[in-house]
Amino acid sequence: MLHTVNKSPFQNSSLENCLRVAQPGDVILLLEDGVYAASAGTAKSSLVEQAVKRHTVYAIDADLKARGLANLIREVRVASYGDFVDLVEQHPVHAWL
Amino acid sequence: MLHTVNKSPFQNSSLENCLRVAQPGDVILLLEDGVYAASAGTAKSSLVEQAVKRHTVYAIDADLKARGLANLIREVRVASYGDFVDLVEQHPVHAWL
Amino acid sequence: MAATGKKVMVTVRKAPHGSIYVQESIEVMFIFATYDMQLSVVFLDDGVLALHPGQDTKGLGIKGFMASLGALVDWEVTRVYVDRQSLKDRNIPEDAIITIGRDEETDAPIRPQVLDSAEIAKMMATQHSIVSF
Amino acid sequence: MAATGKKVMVTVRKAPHGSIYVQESIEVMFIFATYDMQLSVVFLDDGVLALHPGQDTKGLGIKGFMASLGALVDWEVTRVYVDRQSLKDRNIPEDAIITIGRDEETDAPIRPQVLDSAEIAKMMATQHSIVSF
Amino acid sequence: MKLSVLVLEGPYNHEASDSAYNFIQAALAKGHTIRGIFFYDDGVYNATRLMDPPQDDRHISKRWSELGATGIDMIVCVAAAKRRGITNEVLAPNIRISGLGQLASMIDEADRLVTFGD
Amino acid sequence: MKLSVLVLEGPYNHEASDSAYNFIQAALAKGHTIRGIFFYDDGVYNATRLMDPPQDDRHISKRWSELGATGIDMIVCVAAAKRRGITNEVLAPNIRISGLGQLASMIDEADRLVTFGD
Repeated sequence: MLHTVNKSPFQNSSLENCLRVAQPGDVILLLEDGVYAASAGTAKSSLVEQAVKRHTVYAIDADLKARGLANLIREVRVASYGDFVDLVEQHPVHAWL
Repeated sequence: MLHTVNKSPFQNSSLENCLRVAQPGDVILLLEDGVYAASAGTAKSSLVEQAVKRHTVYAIDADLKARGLANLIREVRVASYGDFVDLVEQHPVHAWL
Repeated sequence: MAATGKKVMVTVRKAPHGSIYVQESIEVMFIFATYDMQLSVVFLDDGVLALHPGQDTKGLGIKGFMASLGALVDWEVTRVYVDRQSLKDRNIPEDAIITIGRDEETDAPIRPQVLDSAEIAKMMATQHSIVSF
Repeated sequence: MAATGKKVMVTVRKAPHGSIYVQESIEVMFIFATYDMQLSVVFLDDGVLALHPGQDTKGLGIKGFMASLGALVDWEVTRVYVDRQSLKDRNIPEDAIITIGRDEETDAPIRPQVLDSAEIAKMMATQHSIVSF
Repeated sequence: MKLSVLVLEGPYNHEASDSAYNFIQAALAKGHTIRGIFFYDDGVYNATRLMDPPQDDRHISKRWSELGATGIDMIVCVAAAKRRGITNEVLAPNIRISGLGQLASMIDEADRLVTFGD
Repeated sequence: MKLSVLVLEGPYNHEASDSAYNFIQAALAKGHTIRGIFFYDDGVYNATRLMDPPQDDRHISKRWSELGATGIDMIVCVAAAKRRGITNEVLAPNIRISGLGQLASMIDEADRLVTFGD
């Protein structure tokens, strides 16, 4: 199962909502404002720091660059839109809008 | 100072953001999905239960009724749109969108 | 109609009335129910607030969609689920949520079925597609 | 231009790029600066993310507004503030936020002034009007 | 009191437009004056005459046009409108397209500005 | 793989429309097929030919029209469009207005549906 999250973790609880339901082994893809959750050392970093223990967590490269995010939580994998397509091919997908 | 909050406290941190900045004596008006914060016994009731110690908290009647909310935190005052107008007349206003 | 087609789920996660998503998700349910698919609907997070009893949107000057939700079963939208924890967080008793129809034989009221999040996750993983609001 | 008119504040609370609010708030700042008002701008909550260094929106296929933010002072938008706690929560060092212009005499870079929330609240209370995004 | 109102979201999708309308009606009922209503961001979508909601629903641009007919200044931001396809071709009656400077004037000439958005 | 894409937000205001476009381009580059793109909720605003963004900005409805010209089925939901004033009068080329049943077909005839929204 692939879960996409596109909301800032500081303003919106979508990522928490997603993590409550996602099962071990499910893949999480952060995109749009969702990529702020991949940032290290923030008040919300613990969400992804915990998530990577049960999930593979990706963040869209173009969204990270647009927001100037370079200091990421180590286990987060940077993904292109092409990688996003591959993930969709491999998993059924739910968007946590 | 009048602060308006229109987001669900379960999904969005606008009310918390507002309460962090609002000064004692400031007035909080809940409208639209913001009125869910006025509901008693929820996982987010403590926000308004704490807020009423420092602020007068209003919730728009039509928004409460639309959402079926009748079991409110006791200190919350129910306001008509006319009351909203009166509050705007008495205070400068900031909308926490 | 016996649904034999693909498994399609509609998830509703937004609160009602502050935005139109719940209403337009119901329009999707009604249409999808007439197609050959195995449709299921899940209310979770703020979406469960759509099931809150006693909603009356008259004072907002809008029609609302309570009548539509109450007729889901009539429209063959029968696999309707709601997340237990989301109800609990919002202090909505499980037996207070609105009815979505009546049993054809016993006339007993039908409510969305309350599930734990693990059960919802399991259902999600078996879908062909999920439309989310 | 010596601002003598009413006190008007623009608050920016939304994250950049996921939505257009930051960009359209900057358009408001630029126009308001040409009118007779005492304009101030406050970045707080997710709005401070607009001041994050190193933003490059090329990969999204959108122009972005970094050039505009960097020219705020040139456009006479000079009272620009940012909330200390919001920066801290997002791990943005105060001396890393983007510059919004240069001092005319010393050529020193100018950054938004970091304030505590109580100072922001005090400023808010003295405004004639606040436009919020 | 003299009020100006800023609407930042489109019709139907968010309640902002309804809240603004209900607030304005209450202000008028109390004898206050509306200096102007300004539509910005997705708020510009409030101004299309082409909207055609179900018969039993409110017609949001007609409501705004009716307010405009009473002499209230109703303005859509030209820059926000251009990128979203709101042009004079589709503009509802008694609403005009103009610049953000008009919002500055609405603020300057009112006692309060109230913002409705998402 | 055969993909369908659902867009729930309007152009410029939210990134959803850009994310969907970038995702679709990547899928096409990898040789996948796009069965259809469906615009619902505020997503219907993507389809107005009247949008006129600044010259140095992307023109979102033109981009969609160009995709439509390659034969991809581009559909705007009629009910969502009607209440928001998106009619044939303003529709961009190679996009058509139809019912939610078309979304059901797009799902049925694709291997995956991907949703972009707010």
